[in-house]
Amino acid sequence: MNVKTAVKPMTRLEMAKRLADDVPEGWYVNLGIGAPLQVADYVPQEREVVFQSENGVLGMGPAPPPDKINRWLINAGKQYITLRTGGSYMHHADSFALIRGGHLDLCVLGAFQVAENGDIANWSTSDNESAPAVGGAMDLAAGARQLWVLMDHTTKTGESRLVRRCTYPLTALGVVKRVYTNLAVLDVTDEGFAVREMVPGMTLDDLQKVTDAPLRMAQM
Amino acid sequence: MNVKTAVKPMTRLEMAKRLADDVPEGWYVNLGIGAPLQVADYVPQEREVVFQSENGVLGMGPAPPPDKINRWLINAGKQYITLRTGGSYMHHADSFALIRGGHLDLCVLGAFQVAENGDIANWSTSDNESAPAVGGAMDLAAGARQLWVLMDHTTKTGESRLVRRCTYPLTALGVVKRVYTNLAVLDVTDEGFAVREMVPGMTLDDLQKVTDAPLRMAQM
Amino acid sequence: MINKIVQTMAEAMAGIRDGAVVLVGGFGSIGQPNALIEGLIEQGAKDLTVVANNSGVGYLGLAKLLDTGRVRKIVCSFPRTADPVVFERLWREGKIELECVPQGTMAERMRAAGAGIPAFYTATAVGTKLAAGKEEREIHGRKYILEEALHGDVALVEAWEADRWGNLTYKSSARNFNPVMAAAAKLTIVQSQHIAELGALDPEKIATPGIFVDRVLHVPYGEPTVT
Amino acid sequence: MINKIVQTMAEAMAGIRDGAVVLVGGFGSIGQPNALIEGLIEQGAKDLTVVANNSGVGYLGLAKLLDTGRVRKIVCSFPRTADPVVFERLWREGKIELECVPQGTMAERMRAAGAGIPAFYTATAVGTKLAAGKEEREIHGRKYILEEALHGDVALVEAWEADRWGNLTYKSSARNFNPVMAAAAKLTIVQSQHIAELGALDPEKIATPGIFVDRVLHVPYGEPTVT
Repeated sequence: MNVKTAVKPMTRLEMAKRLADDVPEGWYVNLGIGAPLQVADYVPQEREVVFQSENGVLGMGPAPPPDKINRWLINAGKQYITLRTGGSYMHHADSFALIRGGHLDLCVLGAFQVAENGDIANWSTSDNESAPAVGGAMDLAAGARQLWVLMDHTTKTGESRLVRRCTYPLTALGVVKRVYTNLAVLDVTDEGFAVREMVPGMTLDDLQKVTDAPLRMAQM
Repeated sequence: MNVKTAVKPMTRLEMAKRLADDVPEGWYVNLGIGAPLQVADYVPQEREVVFQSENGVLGMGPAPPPDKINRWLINAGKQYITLRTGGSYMHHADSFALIRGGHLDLCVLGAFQVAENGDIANWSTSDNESAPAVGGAMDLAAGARQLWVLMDHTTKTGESRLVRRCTYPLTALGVVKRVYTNLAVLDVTDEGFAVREMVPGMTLDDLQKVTDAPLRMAQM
Repeated sequence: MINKIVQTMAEAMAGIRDGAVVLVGGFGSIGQPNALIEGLIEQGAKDLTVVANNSGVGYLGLAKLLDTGRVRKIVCSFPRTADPVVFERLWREGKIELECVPQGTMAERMRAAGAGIPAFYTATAVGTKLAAGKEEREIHGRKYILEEALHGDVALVEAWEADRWGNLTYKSSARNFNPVMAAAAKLTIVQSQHIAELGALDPEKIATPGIFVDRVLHVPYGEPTVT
Repeated sequence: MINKIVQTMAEAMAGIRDGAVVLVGGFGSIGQPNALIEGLIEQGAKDLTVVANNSGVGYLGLAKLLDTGRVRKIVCSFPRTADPVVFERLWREGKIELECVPQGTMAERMRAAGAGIPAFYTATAVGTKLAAGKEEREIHGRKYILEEALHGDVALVEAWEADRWGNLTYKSSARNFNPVMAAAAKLTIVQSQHIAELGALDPEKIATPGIFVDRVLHVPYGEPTVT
């Protein structure tokens, strides 16, 4: 990464915690499989946020202790979970009706790329790989009231994931509202990416150097 | 009625009983409000037929005794009913999904007119009456696997209700499979009405005299 | 703490605007949220569009709302119930617009609104006068018409039990349009016969999850009467 | 007396034809009717199209069925689960056709099949390569694509409790695709962990009413394992 050494990128868990801080009480939230699922661990129980798992669980709670597993209760990542007090079950068509009908306040997904026009590419890195597998990503991206993306700012080889236009196959068009990376928090606005905050010691110029799309500071 | 006096038309209850005899065990059946609802009274309890009421009741049972009324349990005719053992409740969209998705073996409706091509007119007698009110008739007529009609053979003024083409506003096109009147039981075939049976003493010629549409005997 | 339970009718009705599309649960009087309808009359919003299966009986509930003259249009499948005196008068006088919709199409249009489906094809009403002006299309050899989603600004819902998250159960056939409407409106207001502790409702039995509910008012109304 | 309970796997599988479209419940292995899949392998129908959310894990269940070479095509949202060895091999060798469908679109297409809706519009997948060849239409200013109903000849369903009318309940997240598929197929076959007396299931809690079910086989399979 071409960032000066004084700057310390956030870890995955720090990123999840940073995003969790912005989720207000009372929101209904779907967390994509992988890193986004960890956001739930950083929302304190007393701040009631209702997490949905698209396989028909509304009110997903944390993993059970090993001796208290309900083997019929998993999340979309196929991990054992619990049902929080007040939670409920529904079938897949009802579950996705909820997602597609705009009832989720927020969905958090990982991504390969986010474009400055809000496009997201998160399900396929090429057109010639192994069999295509989209899961619920397109439904979530198109259906939630707002979509936040949690991802590293660059690829392992240093290429920017915040781009002018996505080069990977698209998941949905113009839907991303905010991006939480290991270097910054950015809004997607009508004028492109607007930086809300950066990790300590980082300047806008530094951030621009590792970002393909043009950046500006957000009007807060 | 222009039928010779030796012929005794069936009463409403006799018609309901006649139709009930043709409903086999295991069928899922919706009975339209009015006369069709009486069909249920003539299906013996030991012949298990599952009656649906489109307001979300599958497994409708008979009226309760006055001291055992559940005031939240009515049928589509807004009469108190019971739930039969094995019955269940659902909401209106699920109830009509069941109807519209072709899951009912049979729907029985009353009608003003049935045409020899299977068209049915049962919801409105003119285009200039009081406010139009269709209820679930169009959903039932278009959605059930088969539609039987229970109605008098003629109007009070002697006009045939079995017609070449309906003159009243249509409920659905080409859907009626059988008609039970106070004079006869008729199939609707690709070649028009075919008489399955007539009340005792009635001849095909007699029946034709009170029927607008051409009749022939059914090949049984 | 999420707490959707409100203490007063005024809180329940806050923010309903003139011109709103109001979905009203119930099939006849069963499952019809009469207290909330009274509250809406009190609240005073006008120029309303009401979506309900029936158009009110006598001078109570929905009929009383119509009688205020604040309903511009009603969308329903069966405006003729036992005694639709108020509706019939307004309709004959040309003071209310009626959109007569097949009952299943009405339910499905609201289900579509809740499910993010802007339009769907259906065989119901094909070839009838209720298909007038609608797009017809043949799909795999059968004719269908296109129907659009029916969204509400507000839904008034009657439930049997509710908890502070807004999870609802219904009683017997009083379920009817209520769960469908709860999911189809921007603002869903519930009157509930009982209030349950969070966690007291069986998660397998909740018919409307709280995500579709904004406000719950405890209205122990006793037994309904069929009208 | 209506009695949908069958005593043998052979009765349960009777009449499944070559070329059938088979809907298979479950999300991963939870709610997946493994005994019925084994029964289908035994029964021998071939040239099948399988609709399921995933494409099987290791060499068990769905993967074992694929491994017989009797599945011509699979319709699913996520063929890549933990260990999709069989599917990946068949796919790379061009021996199986894959229709990759967004999970919600897949569920909604089957719901449409059960509800008599031949086609509907959705915002999901608009502008993506999964919209290739689909009709696009702007409705009230937003773009949608047209999706068709997805019907099954057969549905294989796993339930928690069943009675002789075919009423079903499910356990926790094992509900998933099962009720949707039960309503979308011509012939719905259920394996149930428990058999209940008629009337023992709460009428407010039945998740699949018997009208959607043809045959029930009692399979007390114990606890599933996540795969």
